[in-house]
Amino acid sequence: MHAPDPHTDPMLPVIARITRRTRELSDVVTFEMEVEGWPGFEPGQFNMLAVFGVGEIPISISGPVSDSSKIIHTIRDVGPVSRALAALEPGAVLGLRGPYGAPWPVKAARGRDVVVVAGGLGLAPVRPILYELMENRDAYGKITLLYGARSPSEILFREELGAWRSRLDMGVEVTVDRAPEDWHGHVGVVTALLRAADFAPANTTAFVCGPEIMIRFAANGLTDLGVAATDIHLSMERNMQCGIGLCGHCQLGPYFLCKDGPVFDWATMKPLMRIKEL
Amino acid sequence: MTGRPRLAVWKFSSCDGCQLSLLDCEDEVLAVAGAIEIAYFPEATRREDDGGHYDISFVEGSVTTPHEAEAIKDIRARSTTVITLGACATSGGIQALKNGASTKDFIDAVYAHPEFIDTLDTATPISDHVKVDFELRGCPISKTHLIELIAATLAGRAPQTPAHATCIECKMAGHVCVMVAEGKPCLGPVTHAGCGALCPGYARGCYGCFGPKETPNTAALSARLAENGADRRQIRRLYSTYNTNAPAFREEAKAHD
Amino acid sequence: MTDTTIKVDMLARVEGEGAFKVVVREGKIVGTEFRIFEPPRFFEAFLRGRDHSEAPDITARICGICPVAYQMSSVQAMEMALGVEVSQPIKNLRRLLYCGEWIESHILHAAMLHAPDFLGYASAIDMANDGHADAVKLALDYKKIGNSIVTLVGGREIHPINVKVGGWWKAPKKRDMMKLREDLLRALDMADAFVDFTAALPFPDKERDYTMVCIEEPNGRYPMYEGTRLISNRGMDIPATAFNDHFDEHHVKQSNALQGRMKAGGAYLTGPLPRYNLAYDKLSERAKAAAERSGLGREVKNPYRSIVVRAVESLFAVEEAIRLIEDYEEFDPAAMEITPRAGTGMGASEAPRGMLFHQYTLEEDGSIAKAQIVPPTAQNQPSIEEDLAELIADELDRPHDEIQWLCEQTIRNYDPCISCATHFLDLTIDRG
Amino acid sequence: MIDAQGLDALIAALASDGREVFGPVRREGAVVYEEISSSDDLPKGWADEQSGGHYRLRQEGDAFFGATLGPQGWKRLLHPPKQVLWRTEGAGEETKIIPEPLDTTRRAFIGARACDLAAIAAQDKVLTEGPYRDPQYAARRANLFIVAVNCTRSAETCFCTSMNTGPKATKGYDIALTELEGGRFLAEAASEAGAAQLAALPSRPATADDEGAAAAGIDRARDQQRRIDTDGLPALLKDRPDHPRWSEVAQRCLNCANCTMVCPTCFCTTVDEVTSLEGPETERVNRWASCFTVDFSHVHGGAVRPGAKSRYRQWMTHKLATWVDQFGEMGCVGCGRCISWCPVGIDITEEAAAIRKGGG
Ligand SMILES: Cc1cc2nc3c(=O)[nH]c(=O)nc-3n(C[C@H](O)[C@H](O)[C@H](O)COP(=O)(O)OP(=O)(O)OC[C@H]3O[C@@H](n4cnc5c(N)ncnc54)[C@H](O)[C@@H]3O)c2cc1C
Ligand code: SF4
Ligand code: SF4
Ligand code: SF4
Repeated sequence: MHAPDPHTDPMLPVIARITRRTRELSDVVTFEMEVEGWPGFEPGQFNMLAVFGVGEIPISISGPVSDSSKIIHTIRDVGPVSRALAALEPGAVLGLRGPYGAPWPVKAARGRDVVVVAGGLGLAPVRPILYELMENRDAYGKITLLYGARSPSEILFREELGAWRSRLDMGVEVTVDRAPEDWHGHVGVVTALLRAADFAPANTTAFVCGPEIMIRFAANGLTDLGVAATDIHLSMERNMQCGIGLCGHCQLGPYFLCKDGPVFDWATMKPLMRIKEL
Repeated sequence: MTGRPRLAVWKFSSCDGCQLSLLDCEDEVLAVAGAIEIAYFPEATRREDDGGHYDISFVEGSVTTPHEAEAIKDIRARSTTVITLGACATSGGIQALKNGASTKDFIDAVYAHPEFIDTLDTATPISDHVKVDFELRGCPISKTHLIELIAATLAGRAPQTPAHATCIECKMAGHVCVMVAEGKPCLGPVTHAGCGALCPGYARGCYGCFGPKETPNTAALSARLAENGADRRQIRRLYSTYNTNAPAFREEAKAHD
Repeated sequence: MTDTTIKVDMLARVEGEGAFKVVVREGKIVGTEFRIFEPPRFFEAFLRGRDHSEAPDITARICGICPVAYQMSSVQAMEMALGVEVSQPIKNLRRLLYCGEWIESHILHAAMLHAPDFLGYASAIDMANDGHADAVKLALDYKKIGNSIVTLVGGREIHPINVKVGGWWKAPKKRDMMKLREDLLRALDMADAFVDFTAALPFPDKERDYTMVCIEEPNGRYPMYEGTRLISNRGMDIPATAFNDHFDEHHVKQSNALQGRMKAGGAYLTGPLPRYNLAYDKLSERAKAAAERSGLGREVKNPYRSIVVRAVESLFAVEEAIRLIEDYEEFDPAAMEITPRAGTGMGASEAPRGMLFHQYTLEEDGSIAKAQIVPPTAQNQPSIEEDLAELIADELDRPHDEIQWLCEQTIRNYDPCISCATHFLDLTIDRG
Repeated sequence: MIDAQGLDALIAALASDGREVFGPVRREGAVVYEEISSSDDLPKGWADEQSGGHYRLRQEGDAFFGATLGPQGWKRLLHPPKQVLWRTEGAGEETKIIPEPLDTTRRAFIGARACDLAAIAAQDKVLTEGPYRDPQYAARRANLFIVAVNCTRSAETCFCTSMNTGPKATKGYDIALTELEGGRFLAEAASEAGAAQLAALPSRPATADDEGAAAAGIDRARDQQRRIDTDGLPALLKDRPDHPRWSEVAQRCLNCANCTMVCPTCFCTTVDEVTSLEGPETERVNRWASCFTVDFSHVHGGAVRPGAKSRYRQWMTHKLATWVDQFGEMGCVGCGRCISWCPVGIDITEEAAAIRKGGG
């Protein structure tokens, strides 16, 4: 784990070099980078990535924890910085700070059933969980991945999803909000898939990542099925300027999402997410 | 945009001050000319509009004549990015004071042969006529903003022209609040930042030349101005200057008719 | 080319929008038309009902090139109407602000807008890219120093915020003024070099016998800020308050600007040439030396040499600014007390491009009942049309684009400020 | 006990120790903290008059430190409105990151009040005591010498007593002065550096009378203050996010952010990218931010707190409630600046009381 060195400047990035870039969707790319002295990370953590001359933004790490030779990020182009990031080609350099944030408590779920619910680009931050689950398959109980995308053309990591789906040791269901004629899968919100999923609620740990509205529905659905609120973990997003609790932007109630989160359990978030514009 | 982007500078009804700001960037103007192709800028060059496409069009001034209302459509059609410069282009400018008044009375007041004058009844912002990609505030715009806008556009980042109150710049500059410490009326709390809080730095209240900020609470400010002794007419005048046609200011002036 | 129209629909390198047309029939110019299509902006109308205190900021918006001139004429008019005599330190600081605008505006015009005419470039940027980079950089640095006066004293270059009826909002710090003085001392050599740059330009050898008008200051100084009298080279010498008895504004069809004429008949010229010819003695020794070095002589009737006069006036303004700064002491309060009252007052000052006259009538509560603003370019319009007729007449066998270029250059002699004039420019030569 | 000469000797000693010495100075009708060179720069004979949205200086008495708090605390010196974080040189794959040299200027503050000390301590916690720290702030703090002044007069807007932060300085200073009549000061050292400085000054021992006068002055200041009832306040504020008072205050609030700018504990910042037209060099610059702006909570798709109500609620709840969760104490030190310098005089103590009262 990355131990902060009080003698160095936490706002100072190191240079990272892009080694590979894959286009996932029309507006989403995944790239791999190298960084000297990378300390490794835990699932759910994020980096602050800086495109020089454009800006710096938080981006979750979407690769496997076990391979610390490369750092993988999946980025959707939504605004100036993410656009500039998504446009970087292999060989390009950028600034990196991290990893930061409280991780998904994956290892704590060993011996239990695991449900992963992801919506849209939310699949990227939970992918490290899935790698851990599969690398240590025997350590976990039943594993379910429920994924919702807006439309079939917006399904992220399509090939990987297919591979996971063909495994016999995990349940993978994919649904879309809107479907063309040739779609034969589920249509509708991802939470609708919860009921049919196979897990033992009392012994289940859930990981939820996606738009806030989806998080709310999924968490409520899971509690309705009997999963304890403290066993439901979710990842939150707020504006972040520093990623380390100094800038103040990411506060939600008493929490700094960057350093206290971004991963929280539902017992903690539910009362806060109920308050409008908190 | 490959190569140097082509820039055009267009003028509508205005005082020329905002486009002059570009020539007032003495330290940067040659660098600007190096980084972008100044293809059309009649105030600075004899080169004529070649009728072609421009990557960036800077538009100064408001629409006050039928001819202008037509011209802006053509400019939009020939520009990738339309950026308005200053209060005239962004809210109508000082000449929008004629909105609501009788144009005929105005013409009669100034010209001996009113029949020679061709003008619309209103002075309106560019965005009333065509889609605008970015608006730079101020009467006049700030040079720093202009250079920031050009640098940001070239770098592909968002320009830092925050929409918050002038008060933030005022406090950052270390000025003492003229409203609190001297009781002077100041529009800083409802005015878009950008000038660096010039007026309070010169011991006067902000007169709102950058127009309304995000979520301006003009009613609450007016109530305070009244408590400090401003009468209705003064309050109306305060809001009725260079951004008189910006909705938040217009409504607040109207509430003090 | 006996019948033709030389016409420019959008005159470049001037402030504002204008056009011109020269109509030639049987090899003779039969008509010139200098058109201002800059849309009308009705300042005089919407000043009615505003408070007297608002005039300097509102009228500044008539023109982004010479806002200081508007502020200087309006504050003086208001102070006269309100019966307030401002203190000498207040006046000195105003003259200093004006020096800043003269330098900034003169150099902008001379180097960036007018010099390319003489050297055959479309713009100063082309000039800079084609071997004249040093001259352009010099001009930019020099202009910047002018702007820094306006910025310190006025708060910002365009539409300064520190000018107030009765004085100032805040007197600048002596410490900051002394820093500015360092810049100005550096500017002296730039100023001389700039005079020499303009003097070396090729000038058409043409003269006209203009009626020249400028203000006269009560303190015997070179005309700039405080016009108490108006004088001409034809012997006119009247109190400025009598402006309307001697001058008239006409509305002509081709223009959204009113045209100024002498009531006694005829066009007149205002601006650098009149000031230089009528107040040569009041220039500083260094400015006179520079004028002499550049072969200007005691009298200048060649309008194309106005560019040199601008350079000389700018040098003068640098020296004047240094003098004013050296004499400067901080003062507090920064403005005189004002008590609203009914009254009429006028202010005449010299904008870089010529005389600017303001007159206001105030109601008892200090609000404006009537406003009259006569900007320099409006006054010069008839003269511009006459120049086009007279100065081009013997050039009509030249190729069309050369004539057109010369016409434009001729108009730019005036540093015409069209935004001001609308309350101006497009060339058409109509040869039938 | 020291007198004005002693004070001048202290200022001179601190300056000759290589420090920039800052103290209260009268400028533009208020007291601001600027560099001083002697006690002549201090606002001797001036006192302040403060209430909601109102501040005036008037001539009164002959005390050097008669005027209490000015608009901005010491924050602008320790946590400045703008600072460069780092820059880059070179372009593309050759880009190099250049750290900004640490600000190791040695400074001395003269005239920090007890609430100011508490505010500095609060920012110390936020900026230096978490897992990550702001090295520039830490460097400035490490090189700081503080001469506190105990308040013997409070502004009507002060409520440090309620917040347990004053009016007497108890920690976080090197020397504390209590001004007595006739330009005399009871001086106490609380650090080795402070003791060393004091020992070198022309002084005489304090008498019981002096000490009694100092204590009486501090008591007087305590009595002149307003109060805020902090009992159970954090839980109460967090429990009432829908209290009608929030909407009511939003009607009056200009969301101009003055309160956050003047608040000595508010620490939020935004980071900007600065590029030029001339070359590829870039700069990361950090500037004061405020939760009263829409941009503050911007995420792709819109702001989290678009409404003025939620922005005011965020600020006040943070100051008086969630700060306790985060840092074990309230984020308000009771200086009252946000009350005086709010252009419309919104009063945090009054708002807190209104929410406590319930209703709706
Ligand atoms: C912990 C965390 C992990 C994230 N992981 C990913 C990821 O793996 N992939 C991905 O594509 N996106 C991720 N995001 C969202 C991503 O940070 C935003 O899309 C990005 O900041 C948008 O910046 P922009 O300049 O492109 O767009 P704009 O919307 O113009 O944003 C302007 C500025 O606002 C701030 N901002 C805007 N949106 C957000 C946001 N959602 N979160 C934080 N700050 C924001 C940033 O400072 C940004 O520079 C994550 C966000 C957080 C907080
Ligand atoms: S002077 Fe005006 S801009 Fe400055 S803080 Fe006060 S109200 Fe705001
Ligand atoms: S303080 Fe207000 S009026 Fe003054 S320059 Fe700034 S925005 Fe304009
Ligand atoms: S919240 Fe107000 S009273 Fe409390 S420390 Fe901040 S400015 Fe002072």
